[in-house]
Amino acid sequence: ACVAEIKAADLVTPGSVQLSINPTNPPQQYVDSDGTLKGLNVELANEIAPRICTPVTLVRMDFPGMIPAVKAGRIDGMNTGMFWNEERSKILFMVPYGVQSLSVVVASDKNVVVKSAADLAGSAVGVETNSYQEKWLTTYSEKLVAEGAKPITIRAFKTATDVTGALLAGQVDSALLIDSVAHTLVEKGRVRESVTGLGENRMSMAFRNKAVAEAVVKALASMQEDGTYKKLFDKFGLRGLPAGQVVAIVGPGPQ
Amino acid sequence: MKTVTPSAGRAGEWAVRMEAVYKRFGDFTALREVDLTVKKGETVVICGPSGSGKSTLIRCVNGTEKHDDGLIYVNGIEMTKANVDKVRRETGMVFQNFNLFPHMTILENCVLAPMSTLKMPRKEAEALAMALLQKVRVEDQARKFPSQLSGGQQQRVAIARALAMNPKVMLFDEPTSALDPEMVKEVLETMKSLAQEGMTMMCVTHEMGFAREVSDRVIFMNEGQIMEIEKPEAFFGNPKSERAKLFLSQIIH
Amino acid sequence: MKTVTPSAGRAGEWAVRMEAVYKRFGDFTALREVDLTVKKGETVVICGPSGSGKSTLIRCVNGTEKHDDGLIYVNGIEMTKANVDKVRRETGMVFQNFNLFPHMTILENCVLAPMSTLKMPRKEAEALAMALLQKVRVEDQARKFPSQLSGGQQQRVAIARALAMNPKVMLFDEPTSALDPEMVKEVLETMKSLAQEGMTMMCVTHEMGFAREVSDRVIFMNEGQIMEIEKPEAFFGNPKSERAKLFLSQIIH
Amino acid sequence: MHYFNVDAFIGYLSNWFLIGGVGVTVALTVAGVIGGLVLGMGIALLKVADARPLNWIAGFYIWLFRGTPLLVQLVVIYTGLPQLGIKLGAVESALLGLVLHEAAYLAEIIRSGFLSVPVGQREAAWALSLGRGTAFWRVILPQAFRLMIPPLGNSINGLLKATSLASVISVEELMRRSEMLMQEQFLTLEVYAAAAVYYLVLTTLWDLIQRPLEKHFGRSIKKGGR
Amino acid sequence: MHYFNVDAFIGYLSNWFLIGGVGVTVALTVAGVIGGLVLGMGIALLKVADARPLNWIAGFYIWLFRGTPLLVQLVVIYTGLPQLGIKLGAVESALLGLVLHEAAYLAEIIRSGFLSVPVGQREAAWALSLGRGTAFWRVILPQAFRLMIPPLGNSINGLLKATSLASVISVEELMRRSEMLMQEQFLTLEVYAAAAVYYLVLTTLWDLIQRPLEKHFGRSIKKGGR
Ligand SMILES: Nc1ncnc2c1ncn2[C@@H]1O[C@H](COP(=O)(O)OP(=O)(O)OP(=O)(O)O)[C@@H](O)[C@H]1O
Ligand SMILES: Nc1ncnc2c1ncn2[C@@H]1O[C@H](COP(=O)(O)OP(=O)(O)OP(=O)(O)O)[C@@H](O)[C@H]1O
Ligand SMILES: [Mg+2]
Ligand SMILES: [Mg+2]
Repeated sequence: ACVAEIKAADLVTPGSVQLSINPTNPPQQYVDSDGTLKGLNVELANEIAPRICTPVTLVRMDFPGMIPAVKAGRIDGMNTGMFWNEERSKILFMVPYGVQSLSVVVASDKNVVVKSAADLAGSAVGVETNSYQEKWLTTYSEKLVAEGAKPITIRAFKTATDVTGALLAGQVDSALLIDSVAHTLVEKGRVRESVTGLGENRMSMAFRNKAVAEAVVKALASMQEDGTYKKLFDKFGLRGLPAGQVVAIVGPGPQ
Repeated sequence: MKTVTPSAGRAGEWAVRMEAVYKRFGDFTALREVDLTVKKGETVVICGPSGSGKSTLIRCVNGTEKHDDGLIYVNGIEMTKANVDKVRRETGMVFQNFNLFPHMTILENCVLAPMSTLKMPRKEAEALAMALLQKVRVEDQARKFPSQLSGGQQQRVAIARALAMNPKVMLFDEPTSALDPEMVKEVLETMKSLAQEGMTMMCVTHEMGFAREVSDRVIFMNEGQIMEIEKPEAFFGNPKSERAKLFLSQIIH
Repeated sequence: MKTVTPSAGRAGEWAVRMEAVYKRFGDFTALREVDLTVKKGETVVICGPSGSGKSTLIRCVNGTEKHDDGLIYVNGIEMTKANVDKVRRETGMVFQNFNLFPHMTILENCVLAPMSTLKMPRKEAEALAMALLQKVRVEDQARKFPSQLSGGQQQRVAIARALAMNPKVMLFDEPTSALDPEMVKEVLETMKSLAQEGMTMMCVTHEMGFAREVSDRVIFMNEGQIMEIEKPEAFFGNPKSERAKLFLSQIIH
Repeated sequence: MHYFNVDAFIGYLSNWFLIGGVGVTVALTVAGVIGGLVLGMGIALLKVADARPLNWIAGFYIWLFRGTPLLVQLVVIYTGLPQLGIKLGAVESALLGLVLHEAAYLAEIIRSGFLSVPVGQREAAWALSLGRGTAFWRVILPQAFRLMIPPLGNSINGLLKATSLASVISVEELMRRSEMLMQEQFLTLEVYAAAAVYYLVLTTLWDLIQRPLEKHFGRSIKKGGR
Repeated sequence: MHYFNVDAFIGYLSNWFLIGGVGVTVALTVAGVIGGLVLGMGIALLKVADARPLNWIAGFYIWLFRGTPLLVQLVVIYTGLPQLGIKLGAVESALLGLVLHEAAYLAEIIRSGFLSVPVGQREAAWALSLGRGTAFWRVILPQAFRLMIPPLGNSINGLLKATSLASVISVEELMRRSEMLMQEQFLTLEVYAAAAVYYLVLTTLWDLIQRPLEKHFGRSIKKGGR
């Protein structure tokens, strides 16, 4: 029989691991037209649950509420495809489990030419607000300026959809999107991909309790071993950790 | 400040007694050393220039304004903080602007207080209200709203509404001065018949015809003080103070 | 409908002429076949029961209400859609509730129209206003706001404000009925002196003393019609219609 | 380029996930208004009470809850209160936040409604020996309510849209669900247009309530003139 | 776990990036109110005009712009209008959206202000041969304005927070900048608390304007009584 390793005291609500998810980011997490959760992170959670012998509940919420909710002990962690970074890893136990990079896309009916990231100098680029890509673009623009190029005009929108809307309306010249989102859009014929593979970074889950994080790490590792891990990433056209790299908590976690 | 306690023997005859009453608004003294006794069944008319304290006096009698000094008795009950509800029950008040409740029908206006305060059953309250509306001759308007009545009709409803609480003393504050001239008469007739039935009434009014015909005494006020208390013949025929002479010359064109 | 054109010879004497004037509100006929001539310098008093059309009549003269049928001339100018501004300039109006502009001082109230409509320079307008305020004896209130004045003072300001436009005909709609009794007299005095200076005046009022003393003719209206036009002695001494008799008996208590 | 996809728009108009969101929006709004009216009434009464300290308390409440964003209030209730041992679920937190916020606005509306009832009405109630409660519920409130209806309409229209902020604490109403649905097909304008239609239907429903309310409470008031 | 970091909170209170956001919020609000007042005045005038078709147009405008979310209006202006060849920048779109939206609410406030001026005032202006313009600007409006101030206060407080929706089309005001700062240290509550303080300061500033305005426009009105 299945014996749960996670003790009741380690959970916010005994009996279930509650992870927040912001389903506005296909194919990682989104809803279909019935409102049912779909995407890689959803299926990962479904796989993890039996392996830790504890049900996983996905709590759908908007991003700004998530970190306070974890800190306040309203939920056990976040499973919303958040990028790893230093600061976050000091506040939460971060578990990187996949790799994403960024792509520049342009409207398919416009003749905008972007051959490399440096071509973005002096143009208007749309990104999602408060996102890794926004931060990356800001830093990159500063770098361009330091090299004597024109700065990038960064326009940040609430969701990837809003970014796309602005792109299609001609309000920005190009958009910087997570590559999986970019691929989805390209498939739908709305945009052309111009540059890809920028700013590679690791998607992570995040937890408030170390025991929970460790249990999830173990579950992910066993998925890596039995091939479920690769199968899921392939299904959604996303990239897992490089072969041979085992899932682990990265960073010090909260003190 | 005098504090005369009414002697038990005569108190039974007094409906309203004021002893050295003062009322101040901030620095301003609206009533100054007012002494007044109204006997049961008596009708007194209060007149005087604007701002002389007529409304303030009458409002002190039912506690709408709290007097600052002196003593007020209504039917032997002293007006104190603890007694104010009791005293209110002894009095009924009719205002210049009628102050009917505009969102209720005439009948609802008249049954509200008996039902909610006296806990009278609706049927009984409605029968009483209809009887009183008949008495003031507006019974056929019972289902209408105040705004559908003429001013004179509204004021008569206000009188009926006050009577429904069976007050011992009726207070009137310029009950006819907001009325069209033609409507004044019907309200004065109603008040006259009330007086004739023995109701104790205190009436602020400039209707000198009414004062002459109906009142037992006329009180003339000026600057917060009672200047004259006279039988109407004496007051109109031969006012004592210069101020009263001037006043009478101005209001009788 | 009659369409009598005034004969040139006599038209010069007429300040206001109404010929077979009708006014309807929906189905209701507020004025019915009204014929009336007011001579220059004449003072007429209009009285009658509430709802008889007195206000409507006077409001038709300056175009506040548009009459439906018949002809109205003011100082020889026919009241038509095109002429309504011209006619308005010939008339001044004083209302029951004064209708002073509450957010302006007395002086501002009086200079607004001369300055904005007649393009009078401020200095001149102020001098004129002060002269008129002096005439109605409220010049010392010029810097105050209307709410700081007594009702009688406010009504006199309203008269001065209307006079500032130098009207040929003054219209009054119950100018004293919202006033405290003591204040009625001062307003009537002001109106009286205007009449004596030769101003043409049409006056809705129930002040029978004023009608008797000042007016040249009394007009009695009932249900939208003019029932009687008489010299005051004749009207008060011996009203012809039953309705007028009833009316007089009711307003003179 | 074919920009607005009419078929997709019509599809969204009959999408049950969105319609469920409409239900949440309506429920939050109705609860917010009713709770806000009750609490706002209390605060308005404190604000006009005869005791200075009570006035100050009410003034402070209005200043604080009207002056800070609903979003912040929601986050604090959902994640700050548990630090004090008060742990409310997402829906309860959303309701509490909406009620506290709305009450501050409604208190001002109610107060100006009270002030518009002539003092003569209070004096008449007093002179008739009506109890305080009867005077308030039967005499003052029905008259004040008549004048409160139009600003209440403004406020309800605002609240209908403000409920969308509850998505930050995981309550999914109409707007949030619209934004989620967009990700599937990236049909921004079509989804927003459908959401706008739903909101318009709700607004129109309110208008249909407001009109008879105005009529009912104004039935005894003379037309025209002043 | 150390939940509220007071030092960080104080740091955010003097953060120039946030203060810059306050500037944007204030600018959007002021522009929205002024533009909304001008346009709302026009719409209110149409709504009370003597011609039925004009009333309908105004009624439709209010229904549409009050009934749909500002968010949707902003997105449509920013990404929908370019399809019709009208391409406005983010700031211009935000301003246009805020003005159009606010005008619908303010029109209702202005209209009820107009209706509260006694007809006698209009008649007096007429009888004095005042021109239409003079009557409106010198007689009606100053009196209507007095009664419009409190609901205007409610509306401005709402707008102050509603400007945050402009972030959907990439305008960076106070709320958006707060959320950007959160990404650095994840001190959500501390940043929100600082933002709340800024909003409270702005609200208080408005109160400081509102009070003398009420006093000025009420200076000629008798105290107490009715
Ligand atoms: N609530 C109040 N606060 C301050 N002063 C008041 C108040 N009520 C009345 N006064 C003042 O007290 C004085 C007397 O007022 P009161 O209303 O009794 O006069 P009145 O004789 O009834 O006059 P009127 O004939 O105008 O009704 C007036 O000068 C008035 O301004
Ligand atoms: N705008 C209006 N719409 C409909 N009916 C009106 C209007 N104005 C006046 N009336 C009606 O026309 C009739 C005459 O009104 P008017 O105001 O001229 O009477 P009045 O003689 O001045 O009465 P009062 O003495 O009460 O002032 C009344 O029955 C009144 O109800
Ligand atoms: Mg009085
Ligand atoms: Mg009249």
